[in-house]
Order: sequence, then structure tokens, then C-alpha cells
Amino acid sequence: MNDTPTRPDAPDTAEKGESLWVGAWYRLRKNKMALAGGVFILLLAGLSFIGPFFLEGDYYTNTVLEDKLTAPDAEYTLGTDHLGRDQLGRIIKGGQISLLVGLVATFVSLTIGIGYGTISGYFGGKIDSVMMRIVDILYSLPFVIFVILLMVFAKDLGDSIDEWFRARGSEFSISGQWNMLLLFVAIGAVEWLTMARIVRGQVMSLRRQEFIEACISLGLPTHRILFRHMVPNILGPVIVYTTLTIPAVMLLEAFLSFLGLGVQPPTPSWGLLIKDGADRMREAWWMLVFPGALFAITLFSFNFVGDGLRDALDPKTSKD
Amino acid sequence: MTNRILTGGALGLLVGVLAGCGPGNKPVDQGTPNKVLNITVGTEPEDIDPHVVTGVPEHHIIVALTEGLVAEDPVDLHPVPGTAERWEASDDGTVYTFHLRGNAKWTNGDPVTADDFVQSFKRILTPALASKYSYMLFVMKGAEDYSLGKLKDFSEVGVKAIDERTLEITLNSPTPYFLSLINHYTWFPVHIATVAKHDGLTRRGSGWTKPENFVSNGAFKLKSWKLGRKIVVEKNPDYWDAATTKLDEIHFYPIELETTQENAFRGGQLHNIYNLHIDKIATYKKEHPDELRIKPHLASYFYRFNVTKKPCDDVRVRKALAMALDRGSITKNVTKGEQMPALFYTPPGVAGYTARARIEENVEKARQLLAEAGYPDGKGFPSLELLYNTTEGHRIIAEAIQQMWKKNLNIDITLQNQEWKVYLDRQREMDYQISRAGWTGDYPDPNTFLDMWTSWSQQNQTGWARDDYDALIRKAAVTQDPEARLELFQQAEEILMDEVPILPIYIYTRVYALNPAVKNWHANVLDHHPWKHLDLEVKADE
Amino acid sequence: MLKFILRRVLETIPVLLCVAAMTFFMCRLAPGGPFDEDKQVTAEVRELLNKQFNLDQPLHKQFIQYITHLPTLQSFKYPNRTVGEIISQKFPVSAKLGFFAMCIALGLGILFGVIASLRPNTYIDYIPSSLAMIGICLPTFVMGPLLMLVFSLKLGWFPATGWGGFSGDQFFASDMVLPSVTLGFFYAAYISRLTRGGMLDILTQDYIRTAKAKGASGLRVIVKHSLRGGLLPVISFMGPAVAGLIAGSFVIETIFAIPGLGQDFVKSAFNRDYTLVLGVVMFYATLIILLNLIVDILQVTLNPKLKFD
Amino acid sequence: MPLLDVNDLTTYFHTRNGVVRAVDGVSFQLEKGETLGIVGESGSGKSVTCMSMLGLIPQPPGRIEKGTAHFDGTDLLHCSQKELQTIRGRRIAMIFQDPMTSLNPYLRIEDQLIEPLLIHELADKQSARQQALAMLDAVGIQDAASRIRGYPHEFSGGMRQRVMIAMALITKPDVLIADEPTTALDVTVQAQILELIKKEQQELGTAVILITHDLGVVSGFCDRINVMYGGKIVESGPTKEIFYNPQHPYNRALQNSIPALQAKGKELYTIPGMPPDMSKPSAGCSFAPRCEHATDLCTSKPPELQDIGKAHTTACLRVQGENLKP
Repeated sequence: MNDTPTRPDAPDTAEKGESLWVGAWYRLRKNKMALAGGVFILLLAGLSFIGPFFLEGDYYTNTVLEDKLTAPDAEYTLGTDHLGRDQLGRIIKGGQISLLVGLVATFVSLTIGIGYGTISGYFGGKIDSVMMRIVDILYSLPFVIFVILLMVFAKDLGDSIDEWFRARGSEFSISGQWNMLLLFVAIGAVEWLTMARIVRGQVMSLRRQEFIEACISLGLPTHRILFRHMVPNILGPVIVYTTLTIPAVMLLEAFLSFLGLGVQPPTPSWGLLIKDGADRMREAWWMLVFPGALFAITLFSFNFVGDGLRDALDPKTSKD
Repeated sequence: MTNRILTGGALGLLVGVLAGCGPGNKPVDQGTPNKVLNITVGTEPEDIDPHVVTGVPEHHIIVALTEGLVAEDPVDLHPVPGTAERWEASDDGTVYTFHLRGNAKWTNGDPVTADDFVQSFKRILTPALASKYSYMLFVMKGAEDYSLGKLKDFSEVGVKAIDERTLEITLNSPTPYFLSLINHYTWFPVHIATVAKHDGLTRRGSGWTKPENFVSNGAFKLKSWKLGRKIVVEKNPDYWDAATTKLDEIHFYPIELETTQENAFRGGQLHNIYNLHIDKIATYKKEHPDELRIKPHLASYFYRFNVTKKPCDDVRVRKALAMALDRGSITKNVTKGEQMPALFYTPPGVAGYTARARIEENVEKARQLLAEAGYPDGKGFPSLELLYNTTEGHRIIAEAIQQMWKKNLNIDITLQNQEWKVYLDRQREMDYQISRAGWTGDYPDPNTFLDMWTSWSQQNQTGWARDDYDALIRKAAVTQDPEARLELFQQAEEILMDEVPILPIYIYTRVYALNPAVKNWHANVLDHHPWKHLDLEVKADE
Repeated sequence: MLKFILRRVLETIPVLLCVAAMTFFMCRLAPGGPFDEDKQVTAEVRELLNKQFNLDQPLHKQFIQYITHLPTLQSFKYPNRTVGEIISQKFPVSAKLGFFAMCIALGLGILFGVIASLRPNTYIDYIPSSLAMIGICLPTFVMGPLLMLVFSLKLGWFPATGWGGFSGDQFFASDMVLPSVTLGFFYAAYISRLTRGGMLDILTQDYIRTAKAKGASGLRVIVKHSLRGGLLPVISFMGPAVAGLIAGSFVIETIFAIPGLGQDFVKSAFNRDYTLVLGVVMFYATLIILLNLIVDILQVTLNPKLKFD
Repeated sequence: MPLLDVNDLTTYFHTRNGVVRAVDGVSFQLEKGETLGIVGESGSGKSVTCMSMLGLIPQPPGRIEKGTAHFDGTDLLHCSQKELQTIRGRRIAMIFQDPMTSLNPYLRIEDQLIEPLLIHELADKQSARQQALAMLDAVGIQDAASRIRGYPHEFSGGMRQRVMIAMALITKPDVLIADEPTTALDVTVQAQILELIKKEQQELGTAVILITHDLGVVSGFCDRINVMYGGKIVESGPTKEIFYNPQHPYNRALQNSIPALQAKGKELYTIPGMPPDMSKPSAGCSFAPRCEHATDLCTSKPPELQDIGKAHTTACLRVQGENLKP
């Protein structure tokens, strides 16, 4: 929280001129749980995004109705779902969607939330009032209606774009990706609000810290104060909240897909797989347990990485 | 502060644990010996004003509270005396005379008179009330014109109170299913004075249906209605047939989620599961066969084709799609509720009618048709989107069908899931290519299924219209001879299945579970179970 | 402070108006109307219905009528009830559920978060952190049925569904336990993570060392010296969280068949119940604004460096 | 029997770069009412020594490996946390170098001031408040009655350090450990603060351990001085001895680098080389690499503290071998 050396007598031999980030990387590498989490996420991403190249095209849609709800066996390692589709394939494809949505939408909300919250909290006064009232308004608006509108109007827009290309003899079609794009918009639109409020709260209290006041009296340009001095110091709660946003986003995706925004069947996502599994937990435990466990482990991984990052970036904690 | 909250929470949990322990406080355990039926009919009813509502849950509650001219036999639903103790029809079948019983009373003590029916019919047909289901009365002479405001004088409508206890109804044409039809709640009487007192004659939501105001004439009367919690009806001791009524109270719970219904049932809170989740059927067959009920239902599941849009404007494409399905596999593996694979549209056995027409399931032929339409082996097939509303059941059927078409015809279709009202809107605006649909018969007669594909029907929504089809349905409406009439329907359905503006998939069944203590619950295609006949019996060994 | 509150209350008016206008027009833009049903009604009936519900009036007139008479307007879906009736009957249920859940969330969340922060990256951290994470790893729609399965069906300790016992009127009934726990655990996860982070920031501050040097016990260091600063991120989070909690949870209420307001947020939008949508949205907006105001006041009160400005 | 008897105190930090031997076998005594200075460069282990005694080093990574620290019959290093708590703040108080961060920004000055009294149940709230006011007066804060309701951020650095001193002395402790109390303050304030500590010490009869890297500060202030280097005490003795009869080459170097003792116009003396890397223990004297007098023996055999008379001890093989004359 402040940049004055506080324990000159404490051993600080590690700090030989390394930047915050390099030091953070060293500290992160030392944190076994964070490392394990990071490795797991990378493996998972590899499996989800590269794995499919080694699989047949219909690995997640191949429907063998007769094999519906088959418990895990030699043919279906993780069993089949209610339409006789291989769970393993569906989990891989679902991971692709969920990771993508989780990371991109979280990044969107993170960027907007930090920018907005920092500005609002730093300037305070009228600017803060107006900005926070806008957040209040957005909080209150009926999300379902917003999503419906987004879907309807964006579909029209997507159709017109396609039309425009077709009129010019192009095969290009945006409709395929359009839905995913909208999904990011819809999720980004809600998830940044709480982030902005948390950031604002932190910035407000930082604003009164001596070192920021020192920066101001030194006449540093505002953007430099904000992004060089403020943002690194609010990373703690932000990282924690971000790691919490990822699962929220993944589950929100399931809800939105259920409403028709986002992935369309037969494409699965973890949220949808878990939802399907939850309805059949007594009949087909494997439909809940496998995607659920993977979801949980991924979440834990993100949290361990988040904790690790948080600790590593904190200039004060554990110089070990 | 934090400490206090913590202590409070811990204390609350403790109390909860203690209160929860010990059996005997379960509604079913308490209810069964005390003749209190705990039941769910799905959602919260919108209202219990029979002239306003349109839904099935509302039906179940209204028929407990209100009685029409005739009632239904609990076993096969044939018309039995209700408020009318007897009736006769004229020889040409267009005039019915009902004789009301002297001891039929409203819950406030007023006798139920013929004029109550006349005024009730007048109310539902009053244009200003804008009843969505008023068309159920259109078989009555002048009813349609009055509801459209073309006819101002209600005395010209074919209903008359000859005297206090005699009601005469004149129909446009002979209607074989008339006595079944008037068992629909739109034909039920309301206590006009009460409605009028709350200014409810021409508008909804006047508050006359609130428990403190509600007046009815059925076997049960409304005791309480807590929004979202439950509706409680209790035995009406002044009902003319109160001796038949076995139950003391019925508690209707609004529980929408199938899994929640099931948990409540298993946890001893409900006597029934209104809809059993399809993947639980196998479990129930094995573990609770005495509770599981699978019964045919008067409803058809199908897809609409938009015949005004490519590629479904081509009958060959429609046929190819209809032929390239394995409906038996869908009902066996996907819907699993012993549904009947539908190669025709009207559920079989309705009023003696089973369609002759059949869709042929033939993948070879389907490919050939597709090739003829210009898409050999699915090549060049335009983008095709299947619209369905947000429900898991529709989704999995659509996914299965998507795969079948992919495998059999080598065409890729996309699935578009839409929220209910958007789906309805797009269907109405014909902004779709294929759209999933279902239709539940209003009364047990093929007419309720077949007249919706006429060119004038609001329910058509496919853009498909054929003069010869329209003519057949029109003719059936005025044909008195039952045999000849059914033959007309057969011909109509043949046209329908030859042109396939719709793609029938299966005939619904109702899959639910019922506590074996519930007696006199008989299966029928309309899923009607007259409440006054139901009973609860404690098992002997308990 | 009084001036601050007064100004914020005044600011509320344009905010609410904005919310009302945007909601109103968004609803009208959405395809489908309140009278669209499976069995389509004729154009004539639709017109008459529009007239009965004043939908034939110019939009601005409708809007003015809506914002001036909102609580007394009847619902489109449940014409028997007014917007005010529905909210006043259902909100207490949601609020109670939210309150219980909040007690659980705060209790568990802060406890786990504080314990985890004491020895970061050791088992003392991992175990409570992981416990708290259950609330997120098991989404409510999994956790709810799972708890129901174990505690209602297998053990028979709690009823599977319902609210307020058989009569529905009990102040506390055993059927309130499972939903409160399910909902509480979800928020406990958030609170414990935020608490841990906040506490870690504080526990490394020099003034904590000062407090220890004074001879303060571990508990005193935490409660008196650390919690105030450590809970600041939690407090920012609590504004919207509490509003969400007491306004009701769609998933929990659906799973446990609880007659709360949460279902109406989602369903009224699905039903295009224009009046009810506006009603619940305005209600929620007021709640949000009120709670954010409380949070802002708390933030200033807890952090002496801030002032009401 | 000395009031505080530290014996072979050894504290290591187990870090990713290996074991940092922050304090490596330090022994010293403190008599009642005495003022002991601990002098050394940054990283020489001064603060860690004192914080180890009070159990204030972060554990992990820090760990007290061995040693004892007897205070009035209690071994501070091996007593229970509870016992330690009853000593901390009440019998041994500590003030820290950075007054800006050492006060809790969320609590009123008053609450922080009276806290030691309340924790150790020395007074009820009412009288604690009276004492706090008196104490603030005593440390020279004007208008104490109103300032006491304020928050730390409303005070200047010097004022905050006064508050810290008041807070430390309010329980009339036997020992006050002042860890570089003036480093963060400007020069004029430095003198005032030291003056203040001196005054309070005389009034209360408190023993003081003053940690500093500034020899100028200790010269007029302390009775005895320990010079630390590389986690060890390299020279110890009465102030006069340390200043006028420095033996250890490091101490001599320190004396040479006091600006006030330099002749005008002469370039300021600095000790060549870098402070030792304490994660890489040397076989011999840790100062050897920077020592102009170092021999082969110095780099292979660790020196022990040895009495060279007049209560003066030093840890230099060459001094002990009497082949190094000042």
C-alpha cells in the first residue's frame, strides 16, 4: 500500500533491482498451489483447444440414441448423456466454450470495471456522483428484457450485415460468430458493475494515501497517477474478485444460452452440461460429477493462481 | 453486531434442525387420514375467473370450484347431470333444453338459475371483456357476431331462460360434441351479482375472485389463496351432491420445476408429481411402479413448416424431412414416455376417429425427394433454422432430429432457441423456417385438431392454405351423420399429410406420479379428474 | 452527513425516472406482448384487450400513468392482483430468505476469510478457503437439489420445499433452512475471498505490528485493528449483494418452490407483464440505491480519511 | 542480575534464496534504567534482534533457531504467547521508525493511546483517558484535549512519533525499544524526539534500547553501545570506549564516516564494498572482505567476542592477536 521501505533491516537481498513484475513472477513460481493451478489451466486449455484437432468432427454431436445414459465403460470413458453422446467429447467442447467465455467476458468486465471505477473513485465529487448513479441505473434495469432485446435487434443487425455481404457476392457470414459476440456484450454489460464499485471503493481510500498525495503535489499527469500508481495498488481485491467473476460468467453463459443467447445446441458448455446433469443426478451421476468436478477444479485453479498473483504482486507480503 | 448475527443464525439453524426432526408433520402423512389432498398442477393460476383464464392449471382449480350444466363421469368422461339434472336435444340436433335442478346453490345461498347461465354467457361474449376463449361458445347461434359487436342485442343470441330452471340453447348447426364442449370452463356460470358488485362484468381483475369475495357453485369452495404458496379449497356442504364429495380439502401448490415436484413428492409433501422428468421414468418403473402413471393424452407434438419461405416452400423438401425421421427411436430413446410415434396429426381414437393417412418413414425415398428438389445428397441445401422455445424437452428433441437429418439426408440445420414470447411473435409473424409446436385438444373431437389448418384459422401460422381442405372442414361442421362427418375429416387429414405443412412427431402422453392412497383417479385423454369423486385411503398395513 | 444523505436522496429522483423510462421503453421494444399465448387470439380480441389495459393510448400517456399509479396498476399476467399487492406479498418472503442467507454468508464468509488470511498459503489457508469455495463450485442449481437429496429425502431432517411450514405463516420453519444455506453459501464464497484478500492487505501493515507490540492478543489484533480495513472490499461488494439477496433469487425460489419476489424478476419479463416488470424493477432500483447509499455512508464512517463531500 | 539477558539469539529467515542468517548468535545484557545503543548498517540485524525478543518477526519465513532472552525471569523466546502478550506493551514497549504507517489509520488517537492500558488492565477507560491526556501533554502535543479525538492522518510525522512514544510509555514499561525512531523525521524534529525519550526515560526510570545506524545519535545518548555487523555483535562496550577507543576495524570505519568528526574539506570517508550477503555465510569474519587489515586467517576462522578490558569486547582476530594497533 505504500512505497516507502519499511523494514530496511529485514533481509531484502532478493530485491536486487528487479521490477515488481519480475519479482512477482519469481514469487508466483515459488507458490506451489498457484503453479499447479496454472499448469492445470494450461493443460485444460490445450486439451480443449488443441485436442479437437485430433478428434473426428462430430466428437461432441455424434448421437447414438440407443446408448443413451450409459454409465462410464470401456467405450465411453465418461459415459454418455441423455441422447447417447459421448460425455468426454462434450466436456472437451464445453471446456472450449466455457473457458473462452469465462476469460473473454471476464476480461471485458475487468477492463471496463477498473477503468470506470478508478476514474470515478479518483475524481470523486460530481463526476463520481454521476458515474455511480449510472451504475445504479444499469444495476436496476431488467436483465432478461435487455438480453431479449439484444438478441432480437442484434439478430436483425447480423442478418443485415450478412445481406450486405451477400449482395456483394461475398460468402462471408457473421451470423455464426454473432451469437458468441453478443454473449460477451451481454455478460460484459452486467459483470463490470460490481467490479467498478469495488475498484471505486479502493481507489477512494487510496486517494487519501500520502504517496498519492505526493504524486499529485509533484504534478504528475493524472493518467500516470491513475495507471502507474493507483491501479497496481488496487490489484489485490481486483484479482480476487476477478477469479470470482470467472465462474459467475461461466454460469451466466449457461443461463443466457438457455434463453437463446450464446451457444446453440448441440454445442455444449460446462454450464449447460452441469445443468443437464443436475436434473439427472440420481439417474446418471456421471453427467453431473464429471463436468461438475472439472468445473470445480478449474475454479480452484483460477483461485489459486489468483491468490498467488495477489500475494506475488503485493509489494508488502512475503519477500520470500 | 457480527456476533449477534452469528448467534442468531446459529440459533435459527438449531431450531430448524429440531423442528425438522421427527416424522408426522409431512403434509401427505397428515393429509391422507384427514382427507386433505396435497397436489400440484404446475404453475400459479393467473386467475380463477372462468371467463378470463386460458390455462390448464386454472382448469383444474376452476372445475373444483364451479360446475357447469353437465358434469363428467370420472371414468370415461361421458356427460352426466351437473347443475342440469336432465336435458334433451331437438331432432335436428341444434336446440338443447336443460332442466336445472332445484337444489343447486351458490356458496352465498342463492339458487343457481337459468338466467345465471344466460348472463354468464353474455358476459364472456361481451366484446369489452375481450375473453380470449370466447370462441368456445361460437357454436351457439349469434355468439360470434355478438362477440364481434356486430350483434348488439343479446336476446338474439341462441340462449334463453325459459323459466328460472329451464335453459334453451340454440346452435348454428348440429354439433355432436356439444355436451363435451360445455364442460369447458368457458361455459361455466359465474355469480353475476358478485361480479357486478366488483365491477367485473366488462373487465378483468376486478377482485371478485379473491377468496373473501368469491362465490361459486361447485363441490368445493375457495378457502384461501396465498400468492405463490397455495390455493386451498374446502368441501362445500351446500353443494347439491355433497354426499358424493369425499375430500375435505384440496391444497393446490404452484410448483413449476419437475425436479422440485418430484422432491416434494418423495419428501411427503405432495400426493402427486404433475410432470415426471423423462429420465426418471425408468427409475420409477423399477422402484415405484405403483406410483407411476403414463396415460395417453389428447395432444400432438409437431413442427410447423413455413411454406412461404425457402426451402420449405417446396413440398418435396417438406416430405423428405418428414420421411427421414425415425419417430420410434425418438419416442423410445428421447421422450421415453411411451408416446406414440405420429405418422399422422390427430391423436387416434378421438370420438371414434383414427386417421387413415400415414407418413411413410423411408430414408431412401426421402433422399430421392431431396434430390428431385435440387439438393442431391444435401448438396446446396440452403441454411435452415429450427425455431423452438426455451424448454429442455424441446431442445433435446430438436437435437435428436438435427442429428437424424444430418445422418439421413446430409443436411445441416441450425437450432434457434427463443424465449417464449419471442418465439410466439416470430411464429405469428411467420418469421421462421421450421418451428416446433404442440396442440392440445379443447374437447374430444377431431375438429379441434383439424380446423386449425383452415385458411381462416388464427392457429395455422404456416402460410399453408388449400381450398379443398377448407371445404371439407366447412362441410364437416354441418354434417349430422357421424360416419359421414368422420369421413370428411379423414379426407382432410389425407390432404394434410400429403402436403405436410406440418411434420407430426408424436402423440403426447401424460407422465406423472400419484400417491397410491389417492382413489378413484381414472386415466383419460383429457386428463380430467373430477375432484368430487376422488378419495384418500390410508393403506391397510400402515 | 445529513446534507450528504439529502443530496443523495435528491439524486435518486432522476435516477429512478431514468430507470423507469428505460425499462418502460425496453419492454415495449421487446417482441411479443402480454396477450401472446400458445393459442393465438384474433385481431379483434387483441384490440379489445389493448383497450382494456390502456395499451391503445399513446406511449407517453401510458408512461405517465405507469409512473404515477404504479402500485395500484393491475398485473397483466395475474389480473386479479395489483403490482403493489404482488410485491407486498412476496417481498417479505424474499427479504427473510435473504436475511437468513446473509447471516450465513457473513458469518461463514468472514470467519473463513479471516482464518485463511492468518497463514496464507498453508493448510490453514487452503482448508477454509476451499470450504468457502464450495458455494461457487457447486452452482445453486446443483447445491439446492443436492442438499434436498441428502437432508430431505435421505435423512428426512428438513422438508424438501415450501416456506413457513404447512400453514405457510410460521415465522420460522424448518423449510427455511436449506434454501438459506444454499443461498448463503454462494455469497459466503465471495465474502470469504474478499475478506481474505482485504485482511492480507491489512495484516502486513506496520500498525498491526504496533498493535502486537502493545501486547494485543491475536483476536484483538484481528477484531479491533484489522477487520475495519480488511472488510472494506467486502463492504463495496455488499451493496449490490444485499439488494440481490433480499430482492430474491430466481434459482433458489424456483428450486425450493418459495413464493418470493425473485421469480417475478425473471418471469414478469418473460410474460411481458409490463406493469409488474416496471413495478419490480422500480422496487429493486430503490433498494439498490438505498443500499449503495448505506454502503457509501459506511465506507466514509469506517475510513476516517474520507469525508462526505 | 541484568533486567534483560539475551544469550546466543539466532534468527534465520528461510527464503527462496536460501537461509538468511539475519541474527547469528547475539548475546547482550541490559541493566535496569540503562540506555543501550545498537548500531549498524542496514541489514545488520539490529531490528530483527529486538523484534525476535518480542516475537514480532513474521513467522514464516522467520524462525528463531536458538538462544534465550531472559527478562525478569521469563525466557521471552520460549514462553507462551500469552505470557509474551502480558510483557509486550506493558513491560517492554517498542516504537518504530516510520510513524506514518505505524499508527492505525482507522482508529482515533485516543483509542490507540489508551489501548495498552486497557489491554493490560492497568486502568479503566475513564482514568486511562486522563493518563493519555497527561501523556500527550508530556510528549509535547499542544491542545491535547482536542487533538486526542483526531485521527493519525491529521498529525504530522513528528507529532505522530510523539504519539507513538506516548503510547509506548503510557504503561511505564521497564524497557523501551526504540527502533530508529528518528530516521523518517527531519533533523530538527529528530533532536526533539530524542530529547523527549531521554526526558521520559529519566522520569520513569526506563531502560532504553536505541537502534540506529547513526552513530551521532547514540553518542550523547547511550550508556553502552553494541555494534552489529552481519547479524553479529562485533564490538560492545561503554559509549566512551566505543567512541574513543574503537578496536574492531568496522567500528573504526564507522567512526571515520561520521561527518561531524571529519576535518573540513576532506573527502567523506566511506566503507569500501557492499554489506555481506547473509544468505551465504562466510567461514571467517564477515567483515573480512571489506577489511583493509584482513589476513588469510580472517577469512577462514570465525572470530569470537573477547573482553579487552574496561567492559569492552570485540570480535576481531587481529585485535585479539594484538597485532593491530589503533
